[in-house]
Amino acid sequence: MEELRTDRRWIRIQEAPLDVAPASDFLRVEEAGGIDLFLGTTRRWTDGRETVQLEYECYESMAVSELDRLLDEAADRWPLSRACILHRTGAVPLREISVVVGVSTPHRDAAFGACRYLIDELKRRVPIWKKERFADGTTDWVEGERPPLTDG
Amino acid sequence: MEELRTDRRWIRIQEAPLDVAPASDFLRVEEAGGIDLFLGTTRRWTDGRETVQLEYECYESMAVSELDRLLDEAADRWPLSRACILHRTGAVPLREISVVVGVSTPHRDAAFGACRYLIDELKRRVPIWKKERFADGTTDWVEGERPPLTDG
Amino acid sequence: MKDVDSSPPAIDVRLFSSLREQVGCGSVAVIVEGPMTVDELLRRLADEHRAVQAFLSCIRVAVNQEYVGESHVVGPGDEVALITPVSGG
Amino acid sequence: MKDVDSSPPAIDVRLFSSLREQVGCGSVAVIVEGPMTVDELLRRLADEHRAVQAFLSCIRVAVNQEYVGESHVVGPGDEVALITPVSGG
Repeated sequence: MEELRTDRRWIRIQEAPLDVAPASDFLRVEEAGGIDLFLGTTRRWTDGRETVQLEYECYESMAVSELDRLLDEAADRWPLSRACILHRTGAVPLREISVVVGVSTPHRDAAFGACRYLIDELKRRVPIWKKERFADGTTDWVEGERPPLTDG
Repeated sequence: MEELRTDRRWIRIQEAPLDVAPASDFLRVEEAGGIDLFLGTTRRWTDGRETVQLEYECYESMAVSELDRLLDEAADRWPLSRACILHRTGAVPLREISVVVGVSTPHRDAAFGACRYLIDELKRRVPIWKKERFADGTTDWVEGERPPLTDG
Repeated sequence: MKDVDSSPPAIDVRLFSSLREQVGCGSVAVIVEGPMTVDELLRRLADEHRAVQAFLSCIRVAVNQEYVGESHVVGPGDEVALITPVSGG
Repeated sequence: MKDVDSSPPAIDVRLFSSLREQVGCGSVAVIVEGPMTVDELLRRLADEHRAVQAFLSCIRVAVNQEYVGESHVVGPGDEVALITPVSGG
């Protein structure tokens, strides 16, 4: 488990099952009128193959730092009241939640924009990897986009 | 209270406080990999004026029918696994939830697209009105967009 | 010979929010001789109620829980509602 | 006269997911004489490990929990990690 929590942001990597209620409670503040929450869940079928569970590996210390940088970037672009990103590691069975990304903002435009930005960038940059375990017994490490090396 | 619930969609108008967990539980199904949830909450400050609560009035039977038509339209445009729209009526204090719009889809693009469409159209078409009650004792019925009369 | 009702045929028109408060009632009855268009119904209501007149440019009409156009025909038994600009969410 | 350490200076490089499985270890040590660029470090690792070679075109390098460019200079004490294409979410 690795966590970073301030008044306005909450980042957490955990093995335990994720629930949406604590995220919603964290995000609901007087200055916000809109909250967008994205949940990633384990899907059974992908291109005709049957998945039995996903298994997540995480470089936890860096993941928290990178998520914190992502939230800095989002806060520069949108007026975030609060934001949270919670990610589960280890095995995530069908229907269960692997990630919760949530933001609250005064108006809904910003909430949708920031939430979408955060989950898209998380999938591009944050050092977390998923392995699909299929019903036929095989497994596959899923590879995301391959961005070019850029000077830091 | 007015409700319409099928295997795949859940529409509900209620006076009782709204919670995000039942929506999330309804939306999490094996065929979905992404869930987008929008929550509307009562905001304290709007253009320098202090709100103490919002009060919602609803033409309930029509609201449910219109929401059902909205979900038909969304289902035509996006591959919805499940969708729910829950709206509270009566007084909604600061920080509390007035509306929950949620969709689950195989991939996240559709979840974000459909959820945004549903809340935007809800605010345009569904017969629900909010009155702002301000700290100075005054009240205001909020008027949304004024669309032109169109045939049928 | 025709049947004679004890009361003339009427359409109950439901009102909400600001319009309900200004008219002072959640519904108003409009006596009708026969079928009429939504446009005609609105003009009748606007003649009788200043509040309806004031909202006329932005009212949408719903018949039996669905928005209809100005030329839609209504009669007794229909559930009619005047929908001022909505603000749910 | 210089101090003589019992072991030569080395950088521990952390590996994850597919690369970790293929190399068979969560980290590998690279013995260094002095500071070197990330580019040089990657070439050294690719020479020693076929799996690193195979991923070379798509590995990003993180130093002290942050992505760095090829010309970034690393030395003993830095926390270095090879990040193959990520797939969280």
